[in-house]
Amino acid sequence: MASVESLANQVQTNLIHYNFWTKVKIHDINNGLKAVIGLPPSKLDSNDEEDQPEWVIPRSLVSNSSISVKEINEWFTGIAILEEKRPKRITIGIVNDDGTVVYYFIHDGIVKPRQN
Amino acid sequence: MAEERDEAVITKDEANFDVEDEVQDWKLLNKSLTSGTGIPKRGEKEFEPDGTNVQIDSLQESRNAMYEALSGVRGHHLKQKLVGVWDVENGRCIVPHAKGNYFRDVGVPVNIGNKIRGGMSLNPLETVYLVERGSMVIYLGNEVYSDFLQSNEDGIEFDYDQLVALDLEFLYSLAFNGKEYSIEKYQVYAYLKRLGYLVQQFKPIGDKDQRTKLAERKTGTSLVNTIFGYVDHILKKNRLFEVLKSKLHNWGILAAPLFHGLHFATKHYFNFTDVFKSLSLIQSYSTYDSIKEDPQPSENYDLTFNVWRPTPTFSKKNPPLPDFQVSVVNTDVARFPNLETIQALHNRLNFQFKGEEGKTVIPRVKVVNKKKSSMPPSKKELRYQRQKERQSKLDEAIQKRNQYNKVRDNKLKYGSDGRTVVIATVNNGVLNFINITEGDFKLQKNMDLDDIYPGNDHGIIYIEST
Amino acid sequence: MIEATGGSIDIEESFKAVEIDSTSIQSNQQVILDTTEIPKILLPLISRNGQPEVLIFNVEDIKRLRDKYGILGILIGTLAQYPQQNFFLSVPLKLFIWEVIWLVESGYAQLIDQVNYRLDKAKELQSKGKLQNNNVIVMTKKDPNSKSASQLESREANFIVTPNTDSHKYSKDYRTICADDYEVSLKDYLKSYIESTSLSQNQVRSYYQNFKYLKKQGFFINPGLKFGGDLVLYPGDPLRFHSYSIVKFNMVDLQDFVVGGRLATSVKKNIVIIGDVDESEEDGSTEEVNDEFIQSLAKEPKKMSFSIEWSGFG
Amino acid sequence: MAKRNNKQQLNKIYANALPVTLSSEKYGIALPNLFPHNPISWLFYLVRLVQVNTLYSVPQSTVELVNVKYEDSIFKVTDEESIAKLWRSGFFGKGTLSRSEPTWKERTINRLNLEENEANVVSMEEVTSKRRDERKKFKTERSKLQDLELKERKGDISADEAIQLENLRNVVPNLRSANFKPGFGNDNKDTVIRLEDLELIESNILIKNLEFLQLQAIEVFFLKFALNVVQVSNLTMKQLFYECCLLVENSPSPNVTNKFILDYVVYHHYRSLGWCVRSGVKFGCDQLLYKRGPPFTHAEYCILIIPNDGKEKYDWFEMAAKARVIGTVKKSFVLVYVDFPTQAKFDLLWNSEEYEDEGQRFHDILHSYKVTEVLYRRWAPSKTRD
Repeated sequence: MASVESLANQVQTNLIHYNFWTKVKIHDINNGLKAVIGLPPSKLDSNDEEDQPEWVIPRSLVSNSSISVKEINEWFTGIAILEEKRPKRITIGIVNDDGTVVYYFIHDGIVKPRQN
Repeated sequence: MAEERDEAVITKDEANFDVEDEVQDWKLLNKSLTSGTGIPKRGEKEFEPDGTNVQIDSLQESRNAMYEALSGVRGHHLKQKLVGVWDVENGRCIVPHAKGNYFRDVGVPVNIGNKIRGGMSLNPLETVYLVERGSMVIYLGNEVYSDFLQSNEDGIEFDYDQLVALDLEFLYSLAFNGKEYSIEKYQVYAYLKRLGYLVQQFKPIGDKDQRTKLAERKTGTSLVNTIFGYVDHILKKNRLFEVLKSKLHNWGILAAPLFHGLHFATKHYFNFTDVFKSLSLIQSYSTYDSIKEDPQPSENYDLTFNVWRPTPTFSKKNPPLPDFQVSVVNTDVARFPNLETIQALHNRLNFQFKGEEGKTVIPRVKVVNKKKSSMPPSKKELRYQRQKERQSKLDEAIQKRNQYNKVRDNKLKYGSDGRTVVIATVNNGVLNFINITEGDFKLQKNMDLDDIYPGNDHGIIYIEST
Repeated sequence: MIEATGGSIDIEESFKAVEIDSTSIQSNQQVILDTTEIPKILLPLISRNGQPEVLIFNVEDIKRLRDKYGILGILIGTLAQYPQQNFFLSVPLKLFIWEVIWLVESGYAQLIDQVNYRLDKAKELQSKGKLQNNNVIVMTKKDPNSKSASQLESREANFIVTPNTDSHKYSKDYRTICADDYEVSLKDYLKSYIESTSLSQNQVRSYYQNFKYLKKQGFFINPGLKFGGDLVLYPGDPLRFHSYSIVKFNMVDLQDFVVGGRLATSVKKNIVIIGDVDESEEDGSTEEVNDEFIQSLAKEPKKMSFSIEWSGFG
Repeated sequence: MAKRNNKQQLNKIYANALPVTLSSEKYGIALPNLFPHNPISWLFYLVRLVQVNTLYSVPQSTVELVNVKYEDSIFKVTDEESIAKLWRSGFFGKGTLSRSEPTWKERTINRLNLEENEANVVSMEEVTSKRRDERKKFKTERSKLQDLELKERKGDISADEAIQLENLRNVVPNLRSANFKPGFGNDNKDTVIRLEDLELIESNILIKNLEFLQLQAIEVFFLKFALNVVQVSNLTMKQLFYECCLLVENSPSPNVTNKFILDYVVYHHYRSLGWCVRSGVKFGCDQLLYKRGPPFTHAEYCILIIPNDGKEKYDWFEMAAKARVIGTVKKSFVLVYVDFPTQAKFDLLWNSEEYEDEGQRFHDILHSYKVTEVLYRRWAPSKTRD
C-alpha cells in the first residue's frame, strides 16, 4: 500500500507544478498523519483573505478508502494544535492510482454552498 | 473538444436541471399548467432569506396559492355521476354502473345478484385514484346495501344517501389498511395514470413463461431446417474457414499458444482485430443465459405493474405485451438488488423472443416527432431528413456499415435483446424510476447484427484503419 | 430560518460542529413555537398492518405544520383541477418518519388510529338514522368564491364532490374521543415501522437525532434520494428558496466523497455529513423498541457535521 | 503537441490500437484473400503463409520491452520514447502533471517562456485555467450585483449605486455566457517565475522533467500478461500480480475477490473487445470506456464493478448519486457483476507448480472469472408516453 510519505509527496508535487501553488510544505500532524500546507495562486473562495494558506490532507482512493466523520474531526483538531486555532476549512486531496488528484473542500459545520 | 466532458472540471449546467427535482412555486400553478407545454417554468427562487418584506410577502403569496389549490373542489358533474361502494370485508370497491373511458384498464367485471350486471370491482389503487381525481364518489357499504343487492325486487333505485359518503381521508384509511396495497404502490400507480398510461397489476400474459418458450424455441426447428441452417451457417459465416485459416496461419511457425509469454513474439499478426480476438479470455454472460439457471428474487422484490402507453384499441380482456413492467420498492426496505434478483425479475417479465410466433414485436425504435401535418417540420425533423438524404447518396457498402454501427450502438446502450425491468423507488414519498436492462457487450449470438455482417465478432468495437 | 437581520448569515459561526450546545443555540425557527394554547395536531395513522403511514388531509393542519413548525411533508395526491400532471400534487400530505417523531416528541402532535376511529364514528352516525352527506354542491364555471351567497342559492346543485376530510371532526367532542380512545403511542408506531422496514432501532435513533440536529438549526428539510442523499436542506421555505445542501447520514467511502461532492456542486449545493461527537454515547444495547428507547429519542443530539464541496481546482 | 482538429493527423499518430507491432505495419505485407469456393486461393494463401514465416521474423520478437519502475507503490515510465509508445498505442497511463497525455514539459516551457516556445499553442489545461479566471470575474461582479439589489429592495440605495446597479445588470449576464475559446494564445499573460520554478531552469533551459507516465496496476498487468511488452522492475509476472493485490489489501496470498483482480478481469474483458479503458474515478465509477481514445471521442460508458457474491452491496442513495453524476456528463451507466471461483480453486491454480509458463497460470485463473453486464438508465415516464 502507498505510504503516507509517498502520498504527501504526490500531492505536494501536484500542488506546486500542476496547480501552481507556492511555499508548499509537508507537516506531521497527529497519529503519523501528514498534512500539506501551501499558498494557492489566487483566492480559492471570494471570502478568503489574500495569501491565505490552505491545509490539504492527502488520502489514497485505492487503499484504505473508508472515511468517517470522526476521522475528519481528527484532522481539524490536529491542525488546530499546529495553528492554535481550528481552521474553518481544510481540503482533502484524493489520490487515485492513475496519478489523478481531486481536491474537495471540507468546511467545519454546515455552511452555505458557494454560489457558483 | 472531446476531453472537456471527461475532465475534473465540474460545470453547473442547466442540463442537469429537472423540473421535478424542485419544489414547485404554486403561484405559477395556473399560469404554467394552462400554457401550451404543461411544464412549469423554473421558478425564480432565491439563494437565502434576506429578511426583506419583499421576500416575506412573496413567500406568503406562494403559500396561500398552495393552500388555496389544496382546498379546491374535487368532484364531477351530476349528469356524469359515477358511484362506487366500498366493500369493507373484501377491501374492494363495487361500481354498479361502470361507464366511461376510465374502465379501459381499471376494474374487473362483476355481476352480483339481480342488481348488478356489467358492474366493476376495483382494487384499492384504482378506487382511490378515481375518487381522488374527482371522477367518482364513494360510499361506505353496509348490510342495507348488501340486502338491496341480494333482493329480487325490480325497478328500485338505491338511495345512496342511506350510506355514509366517504371523504378522501376515510377512503385512504380503509383502502390502505391491508398489507397488499401500500401507499407507495399507490403513488407509483397514480403517477403513471396521471400521465395517461394504462396500468394494471402485474400478471403473466399468455400461458407460457420465458423458460418454456425458450426451450420450445431451441427445439422447434426441423431436421431439414437444421441441415439447411448448417450449410447456410458455413457459407455465411465462414466459420470453418476461419478455423482453417488460423490453423494454416500457425503451421508455418509453430507459434506459442495464446497467453504464453512468447505468443506475440512467435506469431505474425496483420491486423488488430485478430490481436483482439486472440486476447479473448474472460467469460461473459450472454442474453437469456440466466433463464436456464432460474435465479430467485429476494423477498423485497416482485413485479408490481404492467404498463402500456395509451392506445385506443387496448383490450382489458386480452391485453398486448406491456410496454413497461414495473417493480415498486421502498428505499427504507430494500437496497439496490443483487444480480440474482435482477435476473429473476428479468426472467419473470412478460417477454416475447425475437421471431416468436404470434403478436409481432413492436420495434423499439425512437420515432421522430409525429406532429400534425399542419405544423412546419421541427429542426430535429429537418436534421433527420437531411441526414437520411445524405445517407441515401452514399455508397451502398458505407450505408451498410453505418447501419451496422447504429444497430450495434443501440444494442450496447439499450441492451442486446431488450429485457428491461423498471424499478420504481419510493423514498419517503419521493419517486424515481430506473430501467434495469440485461446487457451484453460481447454481443454474442446476435441475430440482428448477423443479418448485416454475418460471422463478425460483433463485440469488437475497434475499427480497423485501412 | 434565521433572524431577519438582513445581509448574509454566518451559519459557520453559529453552528460550530464540535461545540454544539443546545442551550446556547437560539431557536432559529421563523415563528417562536408556543404550545400552551393550541391543541395538538392529530396525525392520522394509516396502513397499520403494513408500513405505518401518516397522511394529512386537513388543509388547516397542513398550513399549521408548514407555517408554524416548518414541516413540509410531501404531497402525494392528485390535484383534481389538473389531474393529468405530476408537477403540482394535492392532499394527502405524507409526513416522513423523522417529521412524525419530531412532531410527537416535541409535543405538537399525536398519532391517531384513523381507520378505527372513522369506522366507529360512521357506525354511530348510521345508528342515529338519517345521514347528511352534503356532497352535492353548486358549481359555477368561474370562480365559485366570487359569487354571493344569494346568487348561489338560486341555482340548483349540479356537482357531486368528495371533500378532503370530515368537516365535523374538529368539534371538541371529536378531539376528546380521539385523544382518549384512538391515540397510538410513538412506541407502537416505531415498532411497526421498524418491523416493516430494514431500518434498525439504532439507525432510527441516530438518523432521527440527525434530523433533530438540523431542525434545531432552522432548516427546512425534504427527503433527498433524488440527489443521492438522505435529506436535502433549504435555508427557508422551498417554495421560495433553492436548496443548500444534500445530507448524507452514512458517508463511509471516499468514492462517495468524490461522487457526492461532484454531484452537489453540479446542482449548486454542497454535501453535509453528520456524525456523533462521542461514539461511545451510542448505547446500542437495547434491541427492543421500549420506553427507554423512546426516551432516548428526546435527548439533545450531540452531533458534528462537515460540508463538502468541490474545491474548484485540480 | 499535435493539432487536435486534424483528424487525419490524429489517425496517423494513433494508428496502433495496442503497443504491438503488426507484420503488415513493419514489412508492408499482408496475406492474400481467401475465397471458400476457390481452392486456388487456398493454395496461394498457404504458399504465402509459409513464405512470410520463413522470410520475415515476427516483429514482436525483436522489440525491446518497455521499462516500468515500481517505486512507492507507483508504476512509472520515464523514458520519453516509451511514454509516447504506450500513450499513442492504446492510451495507456497518464501524465502525473497533466490531464491525460504528459504535456507538462511543453506547458512549462511555454509558461516560463523558455527555449523552443511555440506560440499559439494552447493546451487543454490552459483553456481550463483561462475559463476559470473568467468564471471568477463573473462571480465577483455578480456578488456586487446581488449586494446592490438587496440594497435597492431595502430602499437604501444611493444614486451612484443605482447607476452602478443598472450597469451591472447589463454586464453580468454577458459575463456568464462569455466562453473562452482556445486559439487566442498567451496574449496578456505575463511570465511569472516562482521560486519553485527556479529549481527547474538553468539559463533559460528546462533541466528537469518532473513528469512521468503513471500506469494503473491493471494497465501494467495487462501490458505484462496479455501483451508481454513491459518489464516491471525485477518482478516476475506472479510477483507483479501479487504486488498489485497488495496495493488494495494486505493478505498472505491473494483473496479471490481482491479488488485488483475484479478490476483486472473487467479491464481485460473490455480491452479484448477493442475498447480503450481508463480510470473512472472522476465520475465515481471504476472504469470509463472509449470507442477509440480520449483525443477522438468522449467516453461513452461508465463501469461500476460489483462482486457477484449475493450481497446487496449498494444502497439506493449511492446508486442514485453515481447515476446522476454519470447522467450529467451524458454517459451510460453499466454495472458489471463479476463471478469468481472458490478460494480453494484459486489457491490451487495460484500455488500449482505445473505451469512452465506464468502466462498459462494466469490464463487459467482469469478464465475462471465471468462478467455479467447490467445497464442502469433513468426512466422519465413523461417523456416516453407517445
